Amino acid sequence: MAEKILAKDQLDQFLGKLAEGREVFAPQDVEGKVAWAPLEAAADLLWDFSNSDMSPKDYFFPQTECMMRFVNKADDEMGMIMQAEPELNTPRALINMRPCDAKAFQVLDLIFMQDEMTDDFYWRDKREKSLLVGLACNDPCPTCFCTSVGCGPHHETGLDVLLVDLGDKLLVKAVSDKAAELLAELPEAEQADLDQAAELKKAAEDMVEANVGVATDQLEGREVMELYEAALWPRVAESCLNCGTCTYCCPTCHCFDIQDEVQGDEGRRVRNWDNCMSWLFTVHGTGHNPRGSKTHRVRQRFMHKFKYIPDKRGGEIGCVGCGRCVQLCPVNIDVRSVVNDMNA
Amino acid sequence: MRNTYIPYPVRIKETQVETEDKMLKSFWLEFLNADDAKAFDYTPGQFAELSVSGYGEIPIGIASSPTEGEDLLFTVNKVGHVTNRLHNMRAGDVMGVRGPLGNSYPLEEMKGKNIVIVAGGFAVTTLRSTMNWLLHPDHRGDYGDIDFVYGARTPGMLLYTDEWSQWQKRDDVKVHITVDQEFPGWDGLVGFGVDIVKQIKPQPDNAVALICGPPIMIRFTWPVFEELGWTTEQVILSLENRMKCGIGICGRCNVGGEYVCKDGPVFTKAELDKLPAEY
Amino acid sequence: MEAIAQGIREAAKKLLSQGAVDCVIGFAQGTVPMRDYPYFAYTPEEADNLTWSRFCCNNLSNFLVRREMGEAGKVAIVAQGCVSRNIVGLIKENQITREQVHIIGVASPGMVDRGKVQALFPLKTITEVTEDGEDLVVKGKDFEERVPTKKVLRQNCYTCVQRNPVIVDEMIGEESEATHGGNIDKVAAPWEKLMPEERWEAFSESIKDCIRCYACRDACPLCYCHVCFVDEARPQWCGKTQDEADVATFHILRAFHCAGRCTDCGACESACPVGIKMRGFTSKIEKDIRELYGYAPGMDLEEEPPLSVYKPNDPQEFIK
Amino acid sequence: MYARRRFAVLKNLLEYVGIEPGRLHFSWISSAEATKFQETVIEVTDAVKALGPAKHMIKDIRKVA
Repeated sequence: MAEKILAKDQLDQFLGKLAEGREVFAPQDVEGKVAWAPLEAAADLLWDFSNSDMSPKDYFFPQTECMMRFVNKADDEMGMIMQAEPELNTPRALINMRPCDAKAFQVLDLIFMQDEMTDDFYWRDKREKSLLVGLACNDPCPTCFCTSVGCGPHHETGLDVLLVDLGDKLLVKAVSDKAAELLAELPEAEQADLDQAAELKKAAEDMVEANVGVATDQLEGREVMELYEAALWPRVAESCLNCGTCTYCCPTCHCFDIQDEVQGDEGRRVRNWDNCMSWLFTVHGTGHNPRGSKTHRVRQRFMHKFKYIPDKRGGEIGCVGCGRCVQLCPVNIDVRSVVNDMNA
Repeated sequence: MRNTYIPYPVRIKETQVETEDKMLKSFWLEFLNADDAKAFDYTPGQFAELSVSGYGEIPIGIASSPTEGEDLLFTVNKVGHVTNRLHNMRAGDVMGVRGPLGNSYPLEEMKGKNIVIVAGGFAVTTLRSTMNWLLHPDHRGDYGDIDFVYGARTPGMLLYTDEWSQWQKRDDVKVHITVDQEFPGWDGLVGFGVDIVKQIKPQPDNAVALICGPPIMIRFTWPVFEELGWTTEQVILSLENRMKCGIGICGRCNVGGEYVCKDGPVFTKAELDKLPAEY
Repeated sequence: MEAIAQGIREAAKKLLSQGAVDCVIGFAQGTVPMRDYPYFAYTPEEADNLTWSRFCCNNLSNFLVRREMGEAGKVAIVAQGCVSRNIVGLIKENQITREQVHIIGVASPGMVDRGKVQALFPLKTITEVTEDGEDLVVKGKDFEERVPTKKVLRQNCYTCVQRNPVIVDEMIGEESEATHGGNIDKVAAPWEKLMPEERWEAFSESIKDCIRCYACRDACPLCYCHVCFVDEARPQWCGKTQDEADVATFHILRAFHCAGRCTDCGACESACPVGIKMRGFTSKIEKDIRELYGYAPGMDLEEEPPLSVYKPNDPQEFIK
Repeated sequence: MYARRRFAVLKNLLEYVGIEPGRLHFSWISSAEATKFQETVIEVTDAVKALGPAKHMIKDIRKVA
């Protein structure tokens, strides 16, 4: 489908259509922070922002998610049988998602939906019922390094629609056919619009390229054990606090814990985000811990993203270059320097 | 699409305390729904998540063999929150099973080969399954000589006594049961499993070894095989790591890029040698 | 500031080249604005990377108990008032010995609250912040502004009562005024003036963005327990969900575990990725400890910790 | 006596964050003081009943997580 044009003053109508049968969410200014929230009006949409502080993965993989329930009564044995939580009622639209975050969902699809047995019901349900409308980055931050990990400021992977901000109007590009109906009545873009978008794309890519990036070209060829035993890890781990900040703000981190909770007659099985930085994450019932040191745990996160996932998932890197961990790490462990050291 | 996090409901048919310290208890489980029993199509070496509502799930190797019918056997060591509760459950109670999970022993590739099985302690569970499979009349002819070496600390700590006693009576399998020290009333072999392997000197030609036991046993057993000329491709091990999802997503059983729950738990020693020893 | 940094580098080089210590724990310049990071110098050459600024927001004494490399050896550590008070605390709690640490003392200039600086430039990307005298020069893609540093310090730094180290092996630069002039008792326990219902609202509002990454705990030199109560599995004291009750349990209990030990160093707030101000509730505990038992943590090596002793006349009107 | 100090701090903290006064009680009762134990239990349960159901720190797992 050819690119379309959506004037910003027509946005309320467009959002009205988008909201038919859907809940609409977007990054907004929430008490000075950029956070994803339900969208009330087009006026609440942000156009000049870098990205949301936290990744939108919570919409597909909530930090706490009830998976199933049961009746907790000793005399009701059939009640003890687990029943799945209902599926998502109302489909969703996530608008103004940055391309790096959308790319992250495509990476996570490879992990959550692998085959018949490994097909995460909860993830798939929300993924299939969500429409992702992206907003290309025209002004990337100094911590962005998407172009060095197979993504980019105008990247389309994982999105259904990509918007490019052309000032008072948006260039609208259908990426999947999921939104065809929504876009059908929009006017087609002029060549000048396409040229402007192409210039913006080039400029944004150049900006990211000028930032510090990561080099990963040597990683595929190296044996796991060579990277694992590299000298850099104890030094990287030294200042690490082993907190979960990097993993929880990360759009591709996806580790979780499953627990049962009971309260009177009610019982549920619930999953919560967990992270490989935690000592508790891997410790066995016997007390033995396969990743017993801080060094083990820090190494796991980088190896997982830059060696294990690519080796296992056809070269796909487990990082999209959003830079959140670089900005938020309390001790400034910079993924870019770590990976460049791995690759050196 | 099936929600693979939901356990199949099962009923505990029979339980049996297996060891003198009462820490190991076996559970025979029957499916409440016939369709679930059919869907639970497993191969020796696989495991399942046993689910006790309100307590959680634990990954346990399947000790029964599909050749024994639809009921499942699990032998559970009492170490944590879920297993403590499970030990207090009785025949007739309803619980859940989720699986089958993980890969299995390479029974196809093992066809036509001699097989050496070395089991230590309660790691014998999935090897019981394997033995039942191999010795079944439909399968026995597919495999060469079978040596089964099984050691425990004391006679009272040996699992599945009734079964291996039957195997001992057969002439198509050599069964070597050993305990760590002399014991009053024990007239069988004495010594560690590795000592028995030294004595029987299994030959590497056209052979495969399945070794399951505590890490220390594996560490001492491999050099004996190496000495006898075995390669790391011929030695097959089964790992245990902490798990939650059981289907290769949640991340805690990662060993290098491999998920013990999905890509394992069965690996050749050659495969493990290329991975960090995070198990 | 640069003179102090130079002094630290020289002291570190001397210690390392003499073999007096295995490692010097200080700060190096970070890769993002206003985030200098804990740095471990093992050689005189590495000591060149050490720096000192108003962006040194981690409490380095934390690493005396969290390090994995060369744990046995003697280390030098750069310490201002609060950090030295935590070193005293760690010695008193038998986590380290005085002989294991060589303290390179500095007076605290007061550290910058990144959140406050960002709040002055809503939604803008700050690309560089440098110190220039009493100002910060804040640069973005399309702006450059001067901000008086004293307007954007961390709240705890305004009310600091001990800017100079309490124990020291060598001092770099001059001692400063003992305090920053603020009065902690005027700002501590800000919700005391509220009604009970409003208090819960204030508390609950303050922790609503928590993602339970535990950076506050992990950045804290008091939180050295091998297994934190929140990680205990048997019994599990605290639920793992994002339910307010679980999140509140974590914050209340962690704060309580720090009672009589917290030096108000502000490392928890600086580490928090979502900007939670834990001092809203931790300051209440420290205020009580001061008022009820006349104790300020980490001020000297001899005084008994307040919750490990008692006096016959301790307040007890709540006991029936 | 150590508990007295710790309890004082905890009680103040809980009330400070908005848990109603009266939910937390502390008494010294020796094993020989059965009557005092009984009276105290009655007093505490009455006091808590009078306050009604707790409003805070209550997790409801029926809520959609």
